[in-house]
Amino acid sequence: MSEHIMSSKFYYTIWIALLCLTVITAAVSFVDLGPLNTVVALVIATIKALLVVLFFMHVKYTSEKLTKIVIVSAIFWLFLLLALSMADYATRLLS
Amino acid sequence: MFDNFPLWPVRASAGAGNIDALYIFLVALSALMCVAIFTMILVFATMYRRRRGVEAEQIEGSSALEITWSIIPLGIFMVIFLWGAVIYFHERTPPQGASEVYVVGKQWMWKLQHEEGAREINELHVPVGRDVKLIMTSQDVIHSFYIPAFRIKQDVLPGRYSTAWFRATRPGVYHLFCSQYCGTMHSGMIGQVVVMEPAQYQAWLSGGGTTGSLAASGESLFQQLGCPTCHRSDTQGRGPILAGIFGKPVQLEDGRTVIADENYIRESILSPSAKIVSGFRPIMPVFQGLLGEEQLNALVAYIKSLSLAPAGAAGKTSLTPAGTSSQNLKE
Amino acid sequence: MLSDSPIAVEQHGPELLHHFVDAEQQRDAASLGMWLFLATEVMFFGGMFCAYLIYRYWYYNEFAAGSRSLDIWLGTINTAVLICSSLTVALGVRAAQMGKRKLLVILLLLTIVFGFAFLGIKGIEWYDKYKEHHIPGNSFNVDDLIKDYPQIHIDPRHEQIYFSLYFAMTGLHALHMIIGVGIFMFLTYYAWKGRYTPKYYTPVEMGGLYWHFVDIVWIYLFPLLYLIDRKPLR
Amino acid sequence: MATAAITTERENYLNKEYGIRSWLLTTDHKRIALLYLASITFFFFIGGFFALLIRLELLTPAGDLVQADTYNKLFSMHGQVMIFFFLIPSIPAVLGNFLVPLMIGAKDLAFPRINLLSWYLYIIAGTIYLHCIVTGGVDTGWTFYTPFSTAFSNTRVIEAGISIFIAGFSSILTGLNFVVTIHRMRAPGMTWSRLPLFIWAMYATSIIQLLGTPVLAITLLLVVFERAFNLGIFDPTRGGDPLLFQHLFWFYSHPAVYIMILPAMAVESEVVACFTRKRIFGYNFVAMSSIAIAVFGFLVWAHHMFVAGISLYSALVFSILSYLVAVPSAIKVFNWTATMYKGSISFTTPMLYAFGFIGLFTMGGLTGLFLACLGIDVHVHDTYFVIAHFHYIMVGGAVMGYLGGLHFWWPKISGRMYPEAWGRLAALLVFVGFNLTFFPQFILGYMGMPRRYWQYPPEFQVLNVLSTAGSTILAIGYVLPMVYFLWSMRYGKIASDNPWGAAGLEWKTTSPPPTFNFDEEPEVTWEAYNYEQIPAPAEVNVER
Repeated sequence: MSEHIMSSKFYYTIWIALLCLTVITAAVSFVDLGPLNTVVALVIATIKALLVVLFFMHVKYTSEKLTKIVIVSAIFWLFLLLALSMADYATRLLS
Repeated sequence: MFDNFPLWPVRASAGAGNIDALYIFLVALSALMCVAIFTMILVFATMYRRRRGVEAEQIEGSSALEITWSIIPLGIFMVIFLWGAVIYFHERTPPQGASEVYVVGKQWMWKLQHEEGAREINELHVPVGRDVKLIMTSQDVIHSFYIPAFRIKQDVLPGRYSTAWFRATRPGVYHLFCSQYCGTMHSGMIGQVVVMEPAQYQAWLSGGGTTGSLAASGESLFQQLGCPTCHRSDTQGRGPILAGIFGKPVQLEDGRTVIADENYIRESILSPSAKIVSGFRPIMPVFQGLLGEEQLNALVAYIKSLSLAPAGAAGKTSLTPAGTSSQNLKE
Repeated sequence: MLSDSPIAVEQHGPELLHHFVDAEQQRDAASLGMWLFLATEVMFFGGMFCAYLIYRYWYYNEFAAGSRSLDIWLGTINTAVLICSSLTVALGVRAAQMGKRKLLVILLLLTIVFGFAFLGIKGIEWYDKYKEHHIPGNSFNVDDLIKDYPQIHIDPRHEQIYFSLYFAMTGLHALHMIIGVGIFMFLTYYAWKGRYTPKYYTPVEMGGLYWHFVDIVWIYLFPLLYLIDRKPLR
Repeated sequence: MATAAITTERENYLNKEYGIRSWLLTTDHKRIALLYLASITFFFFIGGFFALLIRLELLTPAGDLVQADTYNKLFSMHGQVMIFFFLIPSIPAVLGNFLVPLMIGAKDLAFPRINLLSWYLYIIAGTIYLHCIVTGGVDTGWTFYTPFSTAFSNTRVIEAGISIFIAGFSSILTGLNFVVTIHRMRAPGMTWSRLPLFIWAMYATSIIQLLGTPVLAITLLLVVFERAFNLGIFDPTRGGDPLLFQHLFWFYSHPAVYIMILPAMAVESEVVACFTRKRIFGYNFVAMSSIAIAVFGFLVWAHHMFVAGISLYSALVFSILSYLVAVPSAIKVFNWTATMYKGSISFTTPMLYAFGFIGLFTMGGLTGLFLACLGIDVHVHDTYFVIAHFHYIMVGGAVMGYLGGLHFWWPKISGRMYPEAWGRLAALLVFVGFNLTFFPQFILGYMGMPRRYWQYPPEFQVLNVLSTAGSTILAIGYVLPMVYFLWSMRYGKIASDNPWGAAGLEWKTTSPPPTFNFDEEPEVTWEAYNYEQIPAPAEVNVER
């Protein structure tokens, strides 16, 4: 997949970014942002996950489209599970 | 036709006819489809059976045909969906002012209590022509309350209420089944529904030595548990005023608004902290584990009765047929 | 358990297996297989995320209180430990690509050390929960939480659901870590024997994908379990 | 096993090596297919035995043959054995395993050792399940509904749960292997539009196995945790939602129905093409409908829960989505029927099964419309109507497809022909027996007889007697093929490489194929189902 080899400096940069994001997400949780707390936590987690997937797992540099399709489908199916279950739970109080 | 070989279930409720009509429509449609497809297969199989020297004719397919036989079925399906949805909506929406029967399922029997106070086990007596709303819960596993003659079925869940309703139209004795597998004697969890003429029903009702209405026993329980200390009828109480809340929207502490239905009242007794009413402190004790399902039903019935008569006249017996009591509800 | 299988196929035959046309086909097959396996893993954890979502929506107070009772320091340190291990894995794959055998072995060993560190810290956290009687079951007791957070109204029954999910999710994640450590021990052994070359390092790459995936699961578990509500109580 | 039976001189996968070890340690996809064939047949007869006992108990209204809890175990284990140990692996693990590499011109599946591992996982799961059966069984129904399974049943739920968990992994690995193989191992010239429809359907099946099965795995694991470690995720006394289990369970178990029926559709496309000697009408639509079924199949699960207490609004959503999945199924039936138009049809055993399949699947599919319809479902849910519906799909569809496929490829698998006359007789018996068993159950269901009843009101008896009578005919219909298949391995007529004159790469190699499938790597230069280029075989023509 990853035909060209990345410099180790590049990996260290990603690593520092991940550590910083970890500290930020832990620190932000002590600040009262109302419902935004959850949003911020999930956004940071998603950024971190993206960093890992794209750079550590080399998805950014792969020429193989199929890998990306597999990832997107997995996320889409997870979304189906969560969304369609919540379709029941979120509307129960209405009926 | 034959007594021991019936082919069609008795029709004994107001809603059953609609369901039968849709069912007959679907049977006819299916039969038509089957006949069409099977005839085609039979005709092709005979006309084009293998013969020496006759080759098959290669046909690629036809997009026009494919689209036709996708769109037309989809259209028919949408008709079926809408028809079924309308019936379902009707089945899931109990009419205002229906008289209420509380049902508790347990392994392996049905315990029922009328709002007038009469208790029954594995039997339900109802008069012809009255809307009856079933408020059901289970003490253990999931059961399902099923009366084929009325074409109604509803799973009965532990930990919450589910509801169903019917209006019986034909006197007689009908099956009551548990249709959700619930353990060893699942098939023994059956009973009967006795539909009577209103006069007979009144006689039956007064024949049983009941101890007053369900709401009345709820009221005495309410006193016993000391609820009135906080839930007073004036605004000085530490708990919300209960009179008139049933069926009304309630503003919660966290900003949400919920309708105070049976499940809300139930949850607020068992686990008061789950939904705190705006302006109150979460100080009410938890009653989970302290109340049996039937006691809980009585309390719920009592609190609901407070919304029927503003003066808090507990023990109101509602024997009036459907329609008249709905005016009370509207206040 | 099964996750190591795409690797296992090739551990026994570093050369081209008979049924593949060429090395590239073999490598592409392994890579696709691993990604598909990770997709199934997403759904495996997805079932628990679904339960989590629903109960958090229902019992927010109890989830918030349970979250406060976890040690945020240990949680953050553990997240950092896993991120470090992901770095060593990424560098390890790079070392394999460049054919640096010694560096590869060292990085793989470091990953294993980080793996054990994570599991150790997790063990300490669980032991604390055991001492506090926060493990669901007959001796479950959250009177301490009710006392500590008088502002939050806690129903002990619902608190048990939070802790049930906490143990199920972190437990299955830890199981994946243990499997990962096992895989990396294999990889280290073969790396030390010099089996992986710049031409053939698919097992290292596949093991790395698995390890990164387990890392990502934790990246989500950390905010979802530890950071639900930490803002100052009113 | 067929080790000793083959006398052809040419070396093939059967006579290359002999002895137990050569079978148990094989990585040859064809041998693994035979291992699966033997093991699922074993479980099929166990499940069938339970079914017969169930039918015998229901001969009379009173519960008189077995005790109530025995009866509950019988239907629970009948369901679990048939679904997890027979239907899910049936066509994919036997015919799929055998045919996927052959049809795309590969030497083997992409991961032969994982393929063997999945068989071993299946065997481990099966052994645990057998242990569960002999030490007391399980009485939760195949659905494991909580809180009955977690807090009330006192049978061996943990064991059954773990066993099915492991079987699930076996199924996942098979699916994974197929997807990778189909993507990566196709012979030169075998483009996606030249793939046999069997491969398309198998690909769709594998997608479901990959994305659905893990959800069942985690759900059962949580049930096991709840029983073993007292976790409380589904426990209503701790505020857990009893419906959450059902959501997670049906997220897998509805698509699982398509794991069982899509492969049968796969077989049908091949058989119908061969015995009408035609390209399948609307190849693209049939191929895409498989994928559409796999995707839409995931959107409809809560139609199993219309009366379970889900919200009114989500019931509406799931009902309308359920109709979407009916469209691609209908497309397939129409296309098979259209394929027969101006064909050259011969009535061999596989084709008889195909006719049976189309008929029974049509009826099963149409009654599915009843169940997706909200108003009707309230009445017929959890009654014998549901039982009849899914047996029309699962037995009338999937098992007919499996048996048809087994007859169709038997010459390729064993190198021998099965006795055609007996084959036709068995197909007829299965069809008649099946309809007699299950058609009365539609009427019973609308009458209101609930499922899983050990005793029932006497007015249901006549229909139940009909059903039991049918089940004995069905049983004979199933035993017959087993007998003559075994017989044919030694005494059957030697099969030529392509006895049906069928298109497809698998018929271009020898019968049985050599270990690496093709003597030289095939290169595909023709479209799928090029029947105009293949002469019809003489013997199929004249045989009467």
